[in-house]
Amino acid sequence: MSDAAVAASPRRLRMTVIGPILALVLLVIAGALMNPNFLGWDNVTNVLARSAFIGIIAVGMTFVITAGGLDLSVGSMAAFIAGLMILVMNSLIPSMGAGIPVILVGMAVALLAGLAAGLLNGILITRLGIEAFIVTLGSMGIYRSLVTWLADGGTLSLDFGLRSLYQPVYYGGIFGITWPIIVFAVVVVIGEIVMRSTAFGRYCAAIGSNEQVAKYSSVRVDRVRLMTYAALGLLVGIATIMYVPRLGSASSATGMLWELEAIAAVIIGGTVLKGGFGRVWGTVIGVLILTLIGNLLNLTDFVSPYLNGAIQGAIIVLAVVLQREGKART
Amino acid sequence: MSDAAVAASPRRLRMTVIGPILALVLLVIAGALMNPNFLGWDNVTNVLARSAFIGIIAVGMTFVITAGGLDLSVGSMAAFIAGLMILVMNSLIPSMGAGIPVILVGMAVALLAGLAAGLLNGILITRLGIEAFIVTLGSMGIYRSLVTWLADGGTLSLDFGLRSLYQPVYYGGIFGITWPIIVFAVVVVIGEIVMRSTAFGRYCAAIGSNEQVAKYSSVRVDRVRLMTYAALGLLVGIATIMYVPRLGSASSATGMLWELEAIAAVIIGGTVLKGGFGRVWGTVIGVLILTLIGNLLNLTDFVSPYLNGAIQGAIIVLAVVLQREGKART
Amino acid sequence: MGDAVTVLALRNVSRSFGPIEVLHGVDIALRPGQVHALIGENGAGKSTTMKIMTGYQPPSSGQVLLDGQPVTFANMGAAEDLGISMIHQEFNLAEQLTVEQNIFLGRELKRGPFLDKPAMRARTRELLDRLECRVSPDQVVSTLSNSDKQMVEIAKALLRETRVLVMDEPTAVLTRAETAILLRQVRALREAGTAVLFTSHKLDEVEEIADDLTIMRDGRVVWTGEAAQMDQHSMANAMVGREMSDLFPVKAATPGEVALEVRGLSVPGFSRDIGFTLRRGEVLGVAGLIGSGRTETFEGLCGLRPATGEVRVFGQPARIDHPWQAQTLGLCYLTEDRKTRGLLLGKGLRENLTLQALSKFDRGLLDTGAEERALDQAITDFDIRGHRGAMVGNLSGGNQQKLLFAKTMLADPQIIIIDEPTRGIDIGTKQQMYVLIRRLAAEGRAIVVISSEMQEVIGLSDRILVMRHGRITGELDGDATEDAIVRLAMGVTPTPLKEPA
Amino acid sequence: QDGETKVIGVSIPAATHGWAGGMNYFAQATVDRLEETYPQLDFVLATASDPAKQVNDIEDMVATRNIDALVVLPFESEPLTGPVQNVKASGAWITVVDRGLSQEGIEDLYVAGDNPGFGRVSGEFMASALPEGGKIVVLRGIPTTIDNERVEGFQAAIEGKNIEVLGMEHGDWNRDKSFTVMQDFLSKHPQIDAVWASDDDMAVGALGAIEAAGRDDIKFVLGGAGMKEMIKRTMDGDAMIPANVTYPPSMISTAIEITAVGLVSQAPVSGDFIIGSVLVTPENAENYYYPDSPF
Ligand SMILES: Nc1ncnc2c1ncn2[C@@H]1O[C@H](COP(=O)(O)OP(=O)(O)OP(=O)(O)O)[C@@H](O)[C@H]1O
Ligand SMILES: Nc1ncnc2c1ncn2[C@@H]1O[C@H](COP(=O)(O)OP(=O)(O)OP(=O)(O)O)[C@@H](O)[C@H]1O
Ligand SMILES: [Mg+2]
Ligand SMILES: [Mg+2]
Repeated sequence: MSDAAVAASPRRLRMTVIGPILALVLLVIAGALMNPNFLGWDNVTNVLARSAFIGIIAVGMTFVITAGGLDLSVGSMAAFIAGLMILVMNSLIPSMGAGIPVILVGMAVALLAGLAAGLLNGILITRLGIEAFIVTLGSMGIYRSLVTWLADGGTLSLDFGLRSLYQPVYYGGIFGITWPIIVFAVVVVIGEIVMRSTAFGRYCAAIGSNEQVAKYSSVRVDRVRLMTYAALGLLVGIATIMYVPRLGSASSATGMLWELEAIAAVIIGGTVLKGGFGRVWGTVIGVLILTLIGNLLNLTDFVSPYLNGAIQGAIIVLAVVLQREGKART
Repeated sequence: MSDAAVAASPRRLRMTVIGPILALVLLVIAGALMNPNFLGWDNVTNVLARSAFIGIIAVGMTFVITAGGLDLSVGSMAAFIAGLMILVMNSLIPSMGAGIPVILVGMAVALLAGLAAGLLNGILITRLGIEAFIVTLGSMGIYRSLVTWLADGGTLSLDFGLRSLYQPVYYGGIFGITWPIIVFAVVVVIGEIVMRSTAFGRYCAAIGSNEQVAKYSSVRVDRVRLMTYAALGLLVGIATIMYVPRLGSASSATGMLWELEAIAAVIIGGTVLKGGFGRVWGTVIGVLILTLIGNLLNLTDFVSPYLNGAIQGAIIVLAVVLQREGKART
Repeated sequence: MGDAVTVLALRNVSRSFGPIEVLHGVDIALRPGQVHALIGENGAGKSTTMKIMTGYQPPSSGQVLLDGQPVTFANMGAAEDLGISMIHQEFNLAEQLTVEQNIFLGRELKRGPFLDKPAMRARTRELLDRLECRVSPDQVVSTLSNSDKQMVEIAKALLRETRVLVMDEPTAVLTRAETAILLRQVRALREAGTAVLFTSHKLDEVEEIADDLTIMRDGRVVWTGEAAQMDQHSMANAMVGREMSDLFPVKAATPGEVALEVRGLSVPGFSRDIGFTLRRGEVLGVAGLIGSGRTETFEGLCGLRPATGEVRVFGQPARIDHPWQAQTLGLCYLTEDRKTRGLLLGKGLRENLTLQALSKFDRGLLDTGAEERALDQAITDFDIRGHRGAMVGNLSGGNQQKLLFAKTMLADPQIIIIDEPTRGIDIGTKQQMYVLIRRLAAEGRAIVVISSEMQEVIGLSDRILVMRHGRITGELDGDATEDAIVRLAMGVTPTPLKEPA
Repeated sequence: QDGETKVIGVSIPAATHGWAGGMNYFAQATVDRLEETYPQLDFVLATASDPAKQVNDIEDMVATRNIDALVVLPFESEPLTGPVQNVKASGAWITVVDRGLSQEGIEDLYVAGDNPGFGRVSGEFMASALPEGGKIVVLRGIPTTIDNERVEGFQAAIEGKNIEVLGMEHGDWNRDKSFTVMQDFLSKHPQIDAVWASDDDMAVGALGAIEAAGRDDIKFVLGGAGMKEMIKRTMDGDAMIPANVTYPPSMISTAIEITAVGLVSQAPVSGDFIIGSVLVTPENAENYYYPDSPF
């Protein structure tokens, strides 16, 4: 309660809101000073586009965490869906030809598989009442294995003809803004609206804050919780639809550690890990901070690349210190 | 409160206690049926000895999680300590000769480094009030980078002469029981006693179940919490002391994903991820289950090794389903 | 009380938790447009009865009758859909959500798929205004004081516009003025034909508002009938099953050395420039309205929140930044908020009892035998009733309060600050507590009692401090009148409980 | 033989990147094939995600499967040396693949690629393809000894050849990471003449980034390890992929096969088999193109 109590005081409220934004702004300024190309159109769109995968997933993760859950399986789920999608599309070419319809089927497969995988996690968690950590740790192993197995240990590659047809989904766009960025933006806007302005968003926070209270208020706790996992699964599907056209392949290395990145983004953004409070816009800032750190490290070469991870780690902690600054005093 | 009410019912209590043990017994029976050597002395000591690293760490993790914390940095902390230890020992050989004293210094370095690393995590978490997830995610990156940097991207190797002197710490023992097993057993027994029968254990559970209540009850919340991280760091140091003679080297791949395994073991053992209740003996069972799964998969070759991860994941979930069986009915 | 006009009733209801039966064949009937009071000792089964009537717990045997027909509630929302709602004894609010979000939880107003926030906010504002509660709809609940939380709970129930409203000790955390506001709302509901069931340990309120009355003891109904047939004294006797003597013990203070000296204590945001002196053997009452900052002031004094000022304990200047430092000096604060600050609801009695004084049982390893003996002692001393092996969350509210008291006393403090000592405690036990507090003073301890019950402050204290807006507005001696206190606390004449007709 | 079944343990790193995936595939395929051919042989195949797990696998093979021979591709040399030595002490035949142990004389058979050679051949090609010199960027693998040896070999080969290395970053033998790193290299450096991707997975990522950026200053990308798609492009004369440097994942097949033969026939098969890294050019690409392999 002390956290929450502090959270309400105006000063602290300001820091939790301004904190992540400030961290992001500082990173951008640092980047602009270190390299003139940093704020160039190309670099900006690159960074935004590559944020899109984790970003789309992290929006879903925001809901899961707000409702007091967790999902460790998203990275390997993405790999599995990508693998499945490629397999299905490749296998349809003989019968349907390498055209748009095949791609549409592939997309449908991705969405369905994502939804199914999310539902499966959700059902195990809500029906069997097992800790989300364990369920999704289990499914993380399962999906990772399945994709390795589908790829026979190697890499699943999309048929070359299909790939050039599909590529515009990653590289193309409208008004110079590429599709991943557009989709990411749409997901974020919808996510923010759902979190703020729908009953579902409120129920998530209520469940994460106090499940018992939610139950007493006739909130259908299990259903809401299930829906957070299903939505996350669906978003993983959407992220995968954007991911596959980029390099046209999937392997057991695909989506490695995405779960950690997504969770980190959510928490850097100010969502509370134990649930009860979440904000989608914060998550977006979190994702951008994480992506920017990598980008900055590549654009400069102050330090041994071996130490990149150390700098990354330090900046993540600092970014969060910024928003907690109020608390250190008490 | 209804959850809690269920928790108190004798039936449910029984399953949470028997559940993990049952899962372990089933695994052992499966193993014995599949391979007659499974219960052989060699295999049993192998399995126990290799459980020791994760096991020693997981005992510390049990306290951290019980007190409502989390530590993602243990794996890379172990790698870093191992690297540091090797560097120090190698550099002392010219002046001290390749003898026992050097090894003792190395051990002291490991313990001190572990304690310091744990304290650092703990101080950041308690003083700055940052989510443990973020702090330890940061330090995880930092230690992983540092060891890569120490090893110049390669592997740090212990001087060969020293290695043969040091090896008995892993391979030797008394009465045919090797040191790692002995140390693990001692750590477990102490851990169980501390958790059950000392003020410290009680305080951990109190803080994890309601920090506010603990504070109002004059518990020195920050100090207890800090001590859980420090103890975990120290235990990582101890685990590393056992680990270095086994492999004689450290690299950026050392201790990869140990954090996940340790946390999984703790939770499989019945400790609650959100804190407030922990049991050390459960953690031991969790560690043994995890190690045995790997061992079992090597005993047979029913399935493609690509699918090992899937089976592992499924068994983890099943092991937890066993203990939650009571809940599914309500 | 003819059956024909009964809305909601229990017929021969029993309820067991595990092997223990806590309700034995309870009958109770609510009539529309009538206020029914349910009273009884702590642990008598009032809350359990209410939960069964509102579908939060199923009966083990017997029937719930709605309009004369047996009903079973499929889930927790079911009763609400049938027009029955309940305010729980323990706060039932999601702490991280705002006031408005809590009030509308589960029944949000929508415009299309979206929430109609302006409408909800306006409605919340309106409800809070009706309750004369000044919190903002957008305030996060965790920042509210207990009484404001209670007002939010009440607002939440009022929103439901139900046929039957069940309130479990709604006034326990309210001051007199707020209680008056609440009772006004209850009267309005009665006019509108709502059946109201409520419990309280404040028998004056019961006498004031109840039309019907049911008294329970040990899980049985021992008396039921028209409230007018009983006065406070006979209610108390029926509840405790014996003749009640004077509620307050005689004040026999022989003030000793100065125990606590406070000068210029300020708790940023809550209180300023607090100063007083407290001697051994003395009971110092602290009165004030809700929001006068009493809790925060003394929390600040005990290192529970940031504070500045000069504090001397037994003559020695003391620096108290953490509660454990206060305890080392023999200074303990007993919280008013037993659920979120006082007790570990998911743990057993023993763990809770010894948490604050654990070092007493620490002989390297904890001496559980000694802990059990301490529990035995506490159960006798404080008359804690309930299953010994139960989780504290399953104890009745009053018994939780007694356990909290026992827990603090185990640390053997010399200076004890007790915030709302008898909140939710039945009249019989209250009497025991008063005796106990007096005895502690007689033993030479120094005691501060913060209370929103004027009679308690007056009946118990040797001296009374009155606070208003975070400042001490006056000091009175022990036989001050209620009127004098209220005058200092709000600068106006006291609010009568009775509505001017 | 006397009809007794002999057991061969095969311990390899898990398929965490393309090359390792190919190696896994070849190992599995070879095991399947040999089990058919030699009914008296039994195989245990274990894949490890880190050195410690690999040591566990090897211990298990000894303790529970009584292996007669061990084929091991060490995750790292140092940590595996002791454990493999213990296996040797139990009397089993030892075949070490690709990464030599840190102590001489443990293995009976050594089958390996040549990492410094891989770097050298790459460097020599780079120097010859940029006779005027030029600016290049380098994508490195996961920080390991292998990667260090390759990079050192490469640097030695371009020494004094007027080739400026603008930047080196770790692409971790991973397509996605390399894509990102290459994008950032492109933002940072307005003029890049060539890329040494040092691995075909990383080359795929780098090519994706270059293509997306529409940059035409980069003359070529040199990968390595001989992924079939890349060999195919070299074979077809793709100017962006003028060459490749072999580091065949199929070396594991060779190792398993020779070990099996040795165990079944008692033929003298011990010794060192170093499979040199060869420069693949459009002229000879056909010889290195295996369309059925997954890699
Ligand atoms: N979930 C539960 N599990 C076990 N025992 C319970 C549970 N809930 C209530 N009890 C027991 O039932 C008895 C009646 O409790 P109840 O809460 O109804 O008392 P009450 O009359 O409301 O008392 P108070 O005035 O203190 O609030 C108590 O002994 C309590 O310990
Ligand atoms: N930051 C704040 N902004 C506005 N109001 C506040 C703030 N902090 C506290 N309050 C109000 O100040 C009051 C402080 O209550 P406090 O608990 O100190 O009163 P009290 O005199 O102890 O009364 P009681 O214990 O009976 O609730 C509460 O009504 C609370 O709503
Ligand atoms: Mg009650
Ligand atoms: Mg108060």
